[in-house]
Amino acid sequence: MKKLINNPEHVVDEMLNGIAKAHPEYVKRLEGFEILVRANKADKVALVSGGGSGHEPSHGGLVGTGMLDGAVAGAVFTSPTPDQVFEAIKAVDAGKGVLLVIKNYTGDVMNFEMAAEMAEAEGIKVDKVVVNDDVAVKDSLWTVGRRGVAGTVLVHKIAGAYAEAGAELSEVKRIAEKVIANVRTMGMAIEPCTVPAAGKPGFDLKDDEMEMGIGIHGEPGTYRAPLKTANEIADEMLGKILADREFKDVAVLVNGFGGTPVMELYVVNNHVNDVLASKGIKVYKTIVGNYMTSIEMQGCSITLLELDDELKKGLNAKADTIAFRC
Amino acid sequence: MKKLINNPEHVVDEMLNGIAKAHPEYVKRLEGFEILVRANKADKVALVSGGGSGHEPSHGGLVGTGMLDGAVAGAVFTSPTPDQVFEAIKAVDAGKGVLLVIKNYTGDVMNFEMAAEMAEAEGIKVDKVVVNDDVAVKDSLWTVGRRGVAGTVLVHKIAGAYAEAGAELSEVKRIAEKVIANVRTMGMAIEPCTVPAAGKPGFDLKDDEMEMGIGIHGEPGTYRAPLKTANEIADEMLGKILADREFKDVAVLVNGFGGTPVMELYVVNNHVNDVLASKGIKVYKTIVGNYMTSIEMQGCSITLLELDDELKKGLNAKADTIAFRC
Amino acid sequence: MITKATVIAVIKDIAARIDKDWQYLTELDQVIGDGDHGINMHRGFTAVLQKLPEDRDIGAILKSVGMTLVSTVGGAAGPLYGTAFMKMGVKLAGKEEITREELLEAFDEAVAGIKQRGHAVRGEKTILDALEPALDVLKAGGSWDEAVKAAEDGIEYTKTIIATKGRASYLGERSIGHQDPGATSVTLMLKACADAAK
Amino acid sequence: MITKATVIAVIKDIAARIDKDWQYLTELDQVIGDGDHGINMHRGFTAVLQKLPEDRDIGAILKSVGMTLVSTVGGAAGPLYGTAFMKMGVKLAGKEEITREELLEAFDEAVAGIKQRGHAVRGEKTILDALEPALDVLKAGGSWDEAVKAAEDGIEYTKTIIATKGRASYLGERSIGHQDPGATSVTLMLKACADAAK
Ligand SMILES: Nc1ncnc2c1ncn2[C@@H]1O[C@H](COP(=O)(O)OP(=O)(O)O)[C@@H](O)[C@H]1O
Ligand SMILES: Nc1ncnc2c1ncn2[C@@H]1O[C@H](COP(=O)(O)OP(=O)(O)O)[C@@H](O)[C@H]1O
Ligand SMILES: [Mg+2]
Ligand SMILES: [Mg+2]
Ligand SMILES: [Mg+2]
Ligand SMILES: [Mg+2]
Repeated sequence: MKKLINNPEHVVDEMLNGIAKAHPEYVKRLEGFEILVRANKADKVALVSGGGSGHEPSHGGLVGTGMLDGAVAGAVFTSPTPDQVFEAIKAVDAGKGVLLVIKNYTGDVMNFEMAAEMAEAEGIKVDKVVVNDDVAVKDSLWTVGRRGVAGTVLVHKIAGAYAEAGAELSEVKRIAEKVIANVRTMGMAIEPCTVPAAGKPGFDLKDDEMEMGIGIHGEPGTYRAPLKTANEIADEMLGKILADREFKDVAVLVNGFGGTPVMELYVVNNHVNDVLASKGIKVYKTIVGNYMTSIEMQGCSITLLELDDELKKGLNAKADTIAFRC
Repeated sequence: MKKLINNPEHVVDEMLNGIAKAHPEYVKRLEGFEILVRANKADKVALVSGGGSGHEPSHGGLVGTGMLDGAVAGAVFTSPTPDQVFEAIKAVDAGKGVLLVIKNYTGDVMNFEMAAEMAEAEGIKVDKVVVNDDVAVKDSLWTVGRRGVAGTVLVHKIAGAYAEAGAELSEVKRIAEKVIANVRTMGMAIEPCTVPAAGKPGFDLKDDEMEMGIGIHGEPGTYRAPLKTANEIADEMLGKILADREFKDVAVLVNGFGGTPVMELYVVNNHVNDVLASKGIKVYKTIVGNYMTSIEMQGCSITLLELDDELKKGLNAKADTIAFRC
Repeated sequence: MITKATVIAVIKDIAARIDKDWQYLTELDQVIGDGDHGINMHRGFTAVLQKLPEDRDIGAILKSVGMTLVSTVGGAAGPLYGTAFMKMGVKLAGKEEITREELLEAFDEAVAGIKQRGHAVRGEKTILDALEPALDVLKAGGSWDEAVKAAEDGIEYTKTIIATKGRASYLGERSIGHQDPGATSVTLMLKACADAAK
Repeated sequence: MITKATVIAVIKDIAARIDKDWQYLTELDQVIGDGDHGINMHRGFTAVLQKLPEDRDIGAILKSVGMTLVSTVGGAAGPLYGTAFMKMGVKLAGKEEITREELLEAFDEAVAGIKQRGHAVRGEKTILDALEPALDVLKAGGSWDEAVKAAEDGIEYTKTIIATKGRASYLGERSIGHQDPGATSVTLMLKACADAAK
């Protein structure tokens, strides 16, 4: 394991301090907690998200005008505990209620739910949405359902825009759920990542192999296959996404997993754009970059979000955060 | 070599198309050339930069309001040819002159100079600045001098702001040269990168080694040392920078080389901020992220820019590009 | 009767066993999960030891263990084990010593808490596949050693099934052949009980 | 007299030699540069072959080679070799055949062009350390084989010195012990001349 760190046990703490020191105009750290909140509390419905660390810039980098109000950072790839989430809820609540944006993992759902129970017990209005955009995982009544992955960033963006504009909690929740209903993602990796405390990669790949249907926690994907060209890989990922539902007018997010050079993300987008054009799917907006990462994993995910006027309005609204500005 | 690409020979072409397709509101590709220019030509002094590819988002991602007007992309890590640079100059010139921002490498300087000669022959007003911020390399009358590395991004930002505000060519050049005089960078890597066409890394490091004084072209650094903690590494890099000139009131850029997770960049910044505070150096602004990369190299550079009111004004001015917005 | 001293000794023994085996648990989780189960449990039980209110009653001690686990473990295991210990604590509130029957009733509460929190049933490749069979043996009058044997059989059983809850469920058929980390950690806890019963 | 056919043959031979050795040149550049010298030269001479105006005079041919190199090689080598060939082309404008003296005068122009463009002198671990000694031999009346020998000695000499120009200069003392890629590629060109002279 080669990393620019001091001690695996201090990574999250030092990182959060590093973020807060770099961007005091955007965020501050809640003393004693693994939580970043807006530097200036906003008088509106608040959005809280978070999860294990290792997905930077998610979620702390997305705290700010038009997106999140608070981000809770668990240990690397481990969902944060209820008391932490509870603190975040208390810190950002302006009396107008708090929406929790949870990625669909057993641990995240349980911990955030327990926090919601604690907050409700104190009279704070809390509601939640669970993002489950990952088409790699089969959805069924009998399983935990799809994972929440890069599409979560678009939930933050669009629901955050409406919260910023003054929508009330039920309305912000409705918008968030519409994004969730319309967003699909598929990911893959060519190199794994290493959780600092574990010291070795979550899986091993040969030089000519890739892992398809990868999640964002360094875990193995849904299948392994021989490494192909970027275009073939994009075809395969888009195939899964387009088989899942109809798309006509979309936002595209080509998301890198942290170790993928920007060069390669754009090589992928070049083909994604061509394929969508050839299928008559209109690309309304494209976002390319490292937004929902897995530490230094190399690979990418493709996200499509079917848009309507309401979602377009949210997508276009001003956002001013550390890692997402428009 | 594991990469998300189709063919090493097509990487630059496909990447440029991928950028242009993703962000038509920001840039367009000059038909038949490896050049990205603003989607809407601006009536002002124009800034052109570029160099070998592999430094993404530099320089194409920095084309837009308040920064560059044109970016010329050579083959990976190979400076572009004079005819390409010449085309970019012609495309962006609005009759008010063009400033070339060149990173100090023999190849870049020669190719951009030849292009300037070609443009002058056609009556276009052209001037140039050469960025040489890398303190890893000893400056001397008898050598080619310091390399231009991540500090270049700050030259684009600040000189670009003044050009956007309507300053004339000589004034934009003066500002750019002031930034160059005040900016210093030092870099290091824990993992090398691989030029697609070369197929293997530019150097090899053992599991317990790091390369200090690294450039941004995958070449070896100025010395190799045992891998240390992030804090010790930051101390060593800051030591070199602070020994080079006095700093009082600075902008900090903690720049990742493409494969470095955001997490680690902030761990580094955490300590950089502490060290500067302990030395009484005021941090006016901090920028953390992958701005001047070396494909998938893992490592980072630290840049300090000593500020005065004029430079602060340029730093704070609005910038709206693909990869840098404020 | 089971004394408070025994309960405290078992909790300390669980912590010691996790301290010894956390890397193994993490390795199991790397294969079909995200490789943090041992790390999380280790962080949790290290905190449990630090915060153990040894002067209070059995119920208060178990509740404290549960709350510490909830607030330090994170992931799926934190709320699940945390809920289990808290439910036992509520059931055994005020007791300085307990009967075997009271213990088994508390275990029943623990299992119910895990099921309620995790919406899982037996056969989904989770903690429950080791815990429930062990509890069944005890309730039928079996010995602690027999209960541990049932839990170990449960671990073996988890190798044969597809996970439908927790992170391993994302692997689908690829989860077959690998044992469940949570079933393994709960068996380790049962072993501590069995040893104390000797 | 050196005919146009010979000049064309030499250019094609240079391209063939680079096609054969580009990986080697790149490996040399990986050690003390950025690992693209062979790739760049290969791209350049592949284009040279495609655009060679074989029906024009020697000067025009050489000028075309230079311009193609400038517009396809990039890096340091592109402007340097490009300038060298362009200067030779200007000097030999209009010629259908040339004398040895004319060739050497053209070479003098090439060296001057490289020096002017690159601000380098002998002893800085560049192309010049192989090219200038070879030219000196030829000007003193030596044979082509002797000139190649001088260039090869120049390559050996580059191993002993610190680079002060080009990318290798960033390495400081670490550049010692390694031969210069540019000195190597120019020697390869001189060998093509020597073979043609046989
Ligand atoms: N819904 C559930 N009900 C019961 N046990 C579960 C459930 N989901 C997961 N588990 C258990 O949790 C274990 C994983 O715990 P851990 O690795 O700490 O959490 P995470 O999966 O969040 O990383 C699994 O091995 C499984 O036994
Ligand atoms: N100023 C200079 N004068 C003469 N030759 C030079 C100069 N700078 C570099 N070179 C030559 O160029 C070679 C490197 O060429 P190349 O790798 O194509 O360019 P780059 O260094 O831009 O990657 C060096 O080996 C050296 O011989
Ligand atoms: Mg986990
Ligand atoms: Mg080069
Ligand atoms: Mg786990
Ligand atoms: Mg080179």
